[in-house]
Amino acid sequence: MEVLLYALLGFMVVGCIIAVEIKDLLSAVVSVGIVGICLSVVFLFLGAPDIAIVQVVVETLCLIILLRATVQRDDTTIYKYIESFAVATILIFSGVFMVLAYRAFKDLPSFGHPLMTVSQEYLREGLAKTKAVNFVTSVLLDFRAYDTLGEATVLFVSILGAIAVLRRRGRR
Amino acid sequence: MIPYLFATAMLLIGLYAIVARRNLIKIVIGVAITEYAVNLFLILLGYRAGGIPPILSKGMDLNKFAANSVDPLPQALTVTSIVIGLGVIALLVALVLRLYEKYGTLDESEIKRLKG
Amino acid sequence: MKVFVTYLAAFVVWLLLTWSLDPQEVLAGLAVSALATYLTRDLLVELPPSKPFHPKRYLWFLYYIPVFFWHMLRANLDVAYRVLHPEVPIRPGIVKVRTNLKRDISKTMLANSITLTPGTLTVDVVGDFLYVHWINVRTDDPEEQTRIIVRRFERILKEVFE
Amino acid sequence: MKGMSLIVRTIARVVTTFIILYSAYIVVYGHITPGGGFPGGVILALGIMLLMLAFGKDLPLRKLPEGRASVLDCLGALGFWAIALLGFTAGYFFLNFLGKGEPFRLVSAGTMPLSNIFIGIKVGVSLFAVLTALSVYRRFYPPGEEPPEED
Repeated sequence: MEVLLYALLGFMVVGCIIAVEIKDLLSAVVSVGIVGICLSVVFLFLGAPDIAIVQVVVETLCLIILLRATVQRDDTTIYKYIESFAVATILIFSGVFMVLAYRAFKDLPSFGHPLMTVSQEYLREGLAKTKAVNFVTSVLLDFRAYDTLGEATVLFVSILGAIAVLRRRGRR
Repeated sequence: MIPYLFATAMLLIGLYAIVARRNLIKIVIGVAITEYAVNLFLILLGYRAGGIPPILSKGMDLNKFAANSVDPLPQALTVTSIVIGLGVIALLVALVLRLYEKYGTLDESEIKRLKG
Repeated sequence: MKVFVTYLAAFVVWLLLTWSLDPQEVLAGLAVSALATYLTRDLLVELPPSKPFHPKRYLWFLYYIPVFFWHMLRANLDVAYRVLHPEVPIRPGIVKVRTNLKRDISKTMLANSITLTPGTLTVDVVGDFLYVHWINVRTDDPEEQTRIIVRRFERILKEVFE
Repeated sequence: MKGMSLIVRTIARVVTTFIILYSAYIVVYGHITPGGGFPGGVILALGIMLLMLAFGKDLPLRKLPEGRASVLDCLGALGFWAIALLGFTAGYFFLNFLGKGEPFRLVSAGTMPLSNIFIGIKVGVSLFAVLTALSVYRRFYPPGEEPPEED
């Protein structure tokens, strides 16, 4: 179980590296799709079927949108000179970030033993208070519905922005 | 601890793509990878060893369920975050298509050069 | 009529999904199936022109299933033989065969049957002609090709769908 | 986009009804089984996307014109707001004011199924809108060349 999880996570990291490094854009998009579907399997392993469903359908749509932008256009960027400044910056940042993250993870609850002070409350009293069996939905739409409203608004605005950007130079 | 480091590695790969790549589609891919890493990290934080999904099945004892279930709170917030990620990707792709129509290239440095 | 049949099929699928006969859920299923059928009402596949519910059609369909599996098994063994043979005796090519079927759904079923049989793969359907990729083109005569690829399924599908 | 071959079209005709049915199932049963408004809405958008890929962009736009799509989108958002505001009738914002019913039944958990339905409509229709925007408004022309005048 643990080994399988680690294998999937390692596979995802490899997929990410391929997606970033490969020159053919179509292959890069396909690699991102593979990473997303692996992510949905990982969610199933971690006891989150709700999120697995959302991830798998969103990944499909995301792939269609990315393919729409990619079809018949290749990565014509010439890697003649490497942008040494950007690469050096990101490498130094990665090193510092990794060290700090390692130190920070020591203070987090270790993997598999979450800190559930708030969630215990929801789990114990959620059924009596809301009568909903799916606790993810009861958190999403009852206890934390205000957050959901805000995030629905964010979705609305981002879609509106996309349509506004794509509209051809206003009305004729 | 080790799964957290995997998520961090994915985050850094996404950041690397955003900063160091010149192709706009590659930058969109970097944003997508960063989103995956953050969602994965949130779910990993809520995992309980040998836990069951936070959905009650018929005839299950509530106390036993509460002692065994994984954390529903980060899951509920991640559901919306994934869908918002889709909206953000759609917005970015719209911008990329617009830029391609205007400049005829997807290369960031070309676009900088052509801007004047 | 076709709307009603689709509605019934959607309702059966709903019952299979929920797997309960609670009156609330059955009522919701009736409403949801009506909605789904209404939204796709101009897309539905036409029923056969004459006697759509004649039991003969269903008996022919039941007969079609073992025939199809028999052909699939034979083609599987054939392709496996060709792959494992040291000389790989294949002669790939695309052939154009003619079908007598008229309706869209029966052409689709025929094309899918040909694709699901290993060794042959339908590339496109244009009018009455099917373009089939064949791993081992046995003969150059179009009549003979049509006989080998199409006739074995076409005869039964004609009874089922037309 | 011209659409695809006869095989894809016929299968799309058969399957679309059941995709819409499945998305409705995911939405309506959000409080009992895994699912909810967000994935259900995305599945609905994917069903319409299938039609768009198989038949070209005109058919989905004829079924759901842009004006009606924006009306439905706003209807979903307003419905969710209305549920939030109706909570004031009994106490505070987002109070689950309806009767709770008993668990494991379809009509239970108060306002949750209603919220799920509104979120599903909103997500599905707005993703449909952005997909049509991506496919309709853009045709690619070489730089410097003006697009031909048309509708």
